[in-house]
Amino acid sequence: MTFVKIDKNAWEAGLARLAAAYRLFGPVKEGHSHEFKALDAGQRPDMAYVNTRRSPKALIYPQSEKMFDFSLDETQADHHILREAEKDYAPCAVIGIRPCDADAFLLVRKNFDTPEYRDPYWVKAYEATTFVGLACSAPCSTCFCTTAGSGPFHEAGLDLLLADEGGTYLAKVLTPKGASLVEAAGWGDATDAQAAESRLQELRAAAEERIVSRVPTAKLKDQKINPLFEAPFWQEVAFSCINCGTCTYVCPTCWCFDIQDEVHGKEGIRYRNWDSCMYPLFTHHGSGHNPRNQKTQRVRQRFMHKLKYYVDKYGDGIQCVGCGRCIRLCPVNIDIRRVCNLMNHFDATACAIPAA
Amino acid sequence: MRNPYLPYPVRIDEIITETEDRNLKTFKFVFLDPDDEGRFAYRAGQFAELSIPGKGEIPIGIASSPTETGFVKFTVNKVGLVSSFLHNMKVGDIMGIRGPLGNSYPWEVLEGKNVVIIGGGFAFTTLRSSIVYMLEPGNRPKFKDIHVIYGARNPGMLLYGDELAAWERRDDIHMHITVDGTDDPNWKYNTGFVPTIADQKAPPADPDTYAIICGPPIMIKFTQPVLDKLGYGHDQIIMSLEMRMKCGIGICGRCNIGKDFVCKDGPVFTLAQLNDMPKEY
Amino acid sequence: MAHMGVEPDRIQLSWVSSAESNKFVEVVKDVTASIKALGPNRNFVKTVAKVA
Amino acid sequence: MTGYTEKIREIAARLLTEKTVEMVIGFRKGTVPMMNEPYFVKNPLEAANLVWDSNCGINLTNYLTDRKEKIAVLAKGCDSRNIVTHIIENKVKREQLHIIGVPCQGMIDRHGISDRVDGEILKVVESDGRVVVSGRGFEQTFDKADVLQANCRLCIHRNPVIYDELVAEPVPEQQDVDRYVEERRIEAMDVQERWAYFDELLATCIRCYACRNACPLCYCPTCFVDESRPQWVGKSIDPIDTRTFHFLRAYHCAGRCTDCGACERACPMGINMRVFTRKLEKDCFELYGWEAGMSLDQRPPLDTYKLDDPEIFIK
Repeated sequence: MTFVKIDKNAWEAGLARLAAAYRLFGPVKEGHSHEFKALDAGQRPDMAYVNTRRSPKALIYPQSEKMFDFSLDETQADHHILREAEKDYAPCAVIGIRPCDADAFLLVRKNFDTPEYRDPYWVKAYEATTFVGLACSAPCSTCFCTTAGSGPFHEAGLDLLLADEGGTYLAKVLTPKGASLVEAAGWGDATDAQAAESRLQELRAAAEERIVSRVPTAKLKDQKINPLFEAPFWQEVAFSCINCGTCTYVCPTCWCFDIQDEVHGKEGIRYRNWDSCMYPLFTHHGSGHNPRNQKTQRVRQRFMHKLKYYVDKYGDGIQCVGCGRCIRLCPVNIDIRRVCNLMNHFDATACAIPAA
Repeated sequence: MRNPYLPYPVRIDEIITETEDRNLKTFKFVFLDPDDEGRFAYRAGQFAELSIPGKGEIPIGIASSPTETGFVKFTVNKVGLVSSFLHNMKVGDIMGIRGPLGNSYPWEVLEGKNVVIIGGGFAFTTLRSSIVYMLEPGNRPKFKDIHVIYGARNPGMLLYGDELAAWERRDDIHMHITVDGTDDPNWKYNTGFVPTIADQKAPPADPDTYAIICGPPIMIKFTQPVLDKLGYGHDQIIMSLEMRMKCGIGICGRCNIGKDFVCKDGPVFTLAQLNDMPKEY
Repeated sequence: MAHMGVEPDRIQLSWVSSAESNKFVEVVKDVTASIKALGPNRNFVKTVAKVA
Repeated sequence: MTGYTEKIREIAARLLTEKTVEMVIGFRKGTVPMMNEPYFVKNPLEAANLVWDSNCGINLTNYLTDRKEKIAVLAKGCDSRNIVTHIIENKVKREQLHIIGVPCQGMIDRHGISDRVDGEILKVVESDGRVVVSGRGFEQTFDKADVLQANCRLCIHRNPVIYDELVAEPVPEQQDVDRYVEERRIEAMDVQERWAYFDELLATCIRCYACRNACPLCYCPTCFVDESRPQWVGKSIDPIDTRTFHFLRAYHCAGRCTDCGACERACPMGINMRVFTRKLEKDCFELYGWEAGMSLDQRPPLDTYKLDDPEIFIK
């Protein structure tokens, strides 16, 4: 593993060089908060940000994305036959992504890139992208990444990790993709790896110290699905929910989508949109039957998916990286940390209502 | 890897109105590119997305059998936007099919066994596929006794009438056709709900006997106790489920029951499996 | 509609009885004339969904 | 509003103990600053979890729709007007409700106040019309009047209009409020400027429908945006579709909206979609002298006809 020290004067020049080889994305201040945006020529990512309001998932997986186009004009030879939408999968680089958000892509990958089927849109966009992470030294009070399998200096999912040291960035090259990017940027000051690693660990320990939120997850995998599904706390958890899609849309690991056709004149497209398990329509059968007709069922689905079904299906940790966005943005203050706590400590035998 | 969302283009070759209420039609499709038929190799019990550009897609069980070649068949109930549009399409129209999707009935397990097929209403489509598959001369010796209990509201609502009659005439399959009620004096088969007929006609439980159930929820609800009474083990009861679907390949996230996706891990589950899953379907 | 930037003349409301055929003709003429004067609506038109 | 919490707990415990109601709907302390969570209590012992402060902005009327129990509900001025609307629209029965009126002095704009400090707010203390916010390395004091939600600043009905008992004496209503400054500013724009104004307003909308779902008026079983036969609106984040959603939703609130601010408060993107509903509110007031939800005895202007109804918009 190699380390590079990037002087902040060289940083700017490097970004300018990168712009020739990559389409660059980064955090940009928009109104009172930050969002990941394509950087225009000369525009620089605002590395002083804390975290973006929305997760960067849309960079790989846009909220609305064209899949196919088609013509219904019968004079066309290929009428009523879907054509692959033209896409640009030229190399991209996301500058300044937080480790938790980068880690989220690895979780989502388990869904989009499977042995049986590969989602070509997601996989191609992901593979075309290099992730330059910015280690997090001032986490929010709602961040609980360290107990959600990630962390402020977490490396998985990143190609390059930057730690801000005032006048310089200490950069750890994590993958060949990261190495290519460093080369393209011309950031060449290699530094003593051992010293750099111990410095990084120091910074990491300090940052982790500042994470005050924790979620207990250890017992989740041993819980049985059915008793947890029927646990008595769901009604209370779901009471305040208004079934909007905020939590799912701001979440870096929520991946569900809907497919729609739209026709104007004789030309049409098939595209997909983020969808949300909070919406009744999500599971509404054509017959009118709806297995998740009640809001309590939908709220349960979201938390069971993230904190239990995913854990069981992939033998992995929770489907959450602890970024805290859903906690900060939920209009009614439903807090995943609280729900995770309830689920983790649920004792089916203790809660069983004795027969009258 | 092929884009799993891209349907194979097909032409509608034939449309058969199956039921007297005209709400069920069978569509026979021919692949525009004959090589796609090979790519669409399927097993009885699988489904596909019928894809109509400009309208969308609907997941429908494959009604033809892998042993029938040159076409694929789907029987579609008119319920929503896409199925209603499809019902108004004509022979010769171009659309797409995407699949095959899902698991299938567990044919490796069923070989060498007695198979009891219990179906109701329009959910008989993949069961038809299974029957045709098993009756194929090359396949028939692989199975022991085959029983079919199939019911509909009245004689006019039974699917595949000609084939039912032909199967009735054979001696290598035990047919128990029933209707909920009829005023037809010439009705020569059973009258009564499927669970009742199953109680009377289904063979007793045996380690070598498997039941495949497909039908409306109310039929399933009342048939299951009958099979319990007859002593069928829950891993010998096989069911096919329905869910709202979009992608059909386990990615879009809506059709889960617990950790399993009906589209990819199902739609076929044994009752033993379903017992371990949340009751959310 | 006018408040959010659709030209006020594009949306008109008239009360015409089934007995007032002449008024109906007048209204239709007036409306078509005023819409023609405005020209095509460039804002509230979607030719293809703007998606990624 | 100090002292409200104790009184509310006392009332809730009494109502539950005496079995006057089956449940009490109020708020419990939130897990993050400036957020309390809508909460129901069925056991009198749990009444101690109820709280009240300037972070109870969510309109609790939303939680009454189509419920069948006998319910006690906390209601600010705006909430009470929405309860009236709910009763008029047959979404809940007056006999079902025990309304605990809460004279209101305005709710804190949690997004707004966060924008005015440098750093994450970890603690908020409120006393005597002042709000002290603090976080790592900073502490800042605001006049509460300066950090109110936009709708609260313009509110002229802080006291509940319908109630079975009050938590405290009525508060003085705000006087000489010019309610429609922004609407007049938009009205003065030309057509293109208005179009651009609303384009910019909605540019960040992610169509999560938090505004719709937080709104007590939006209780339709199937919203028009979710209809598929016919499909009225495209489902993507195309700007025309997004705008269609917002302005059509606003129309559905015409003559019903109490400017409770639930939509704006709920929006994760900080969009002030109240400019749509407020224009309709202004028109209803100017044309019909109507303010929504003020009385159980008055039918809304859009379902009544009067000989002297203005006709200036009919050609």
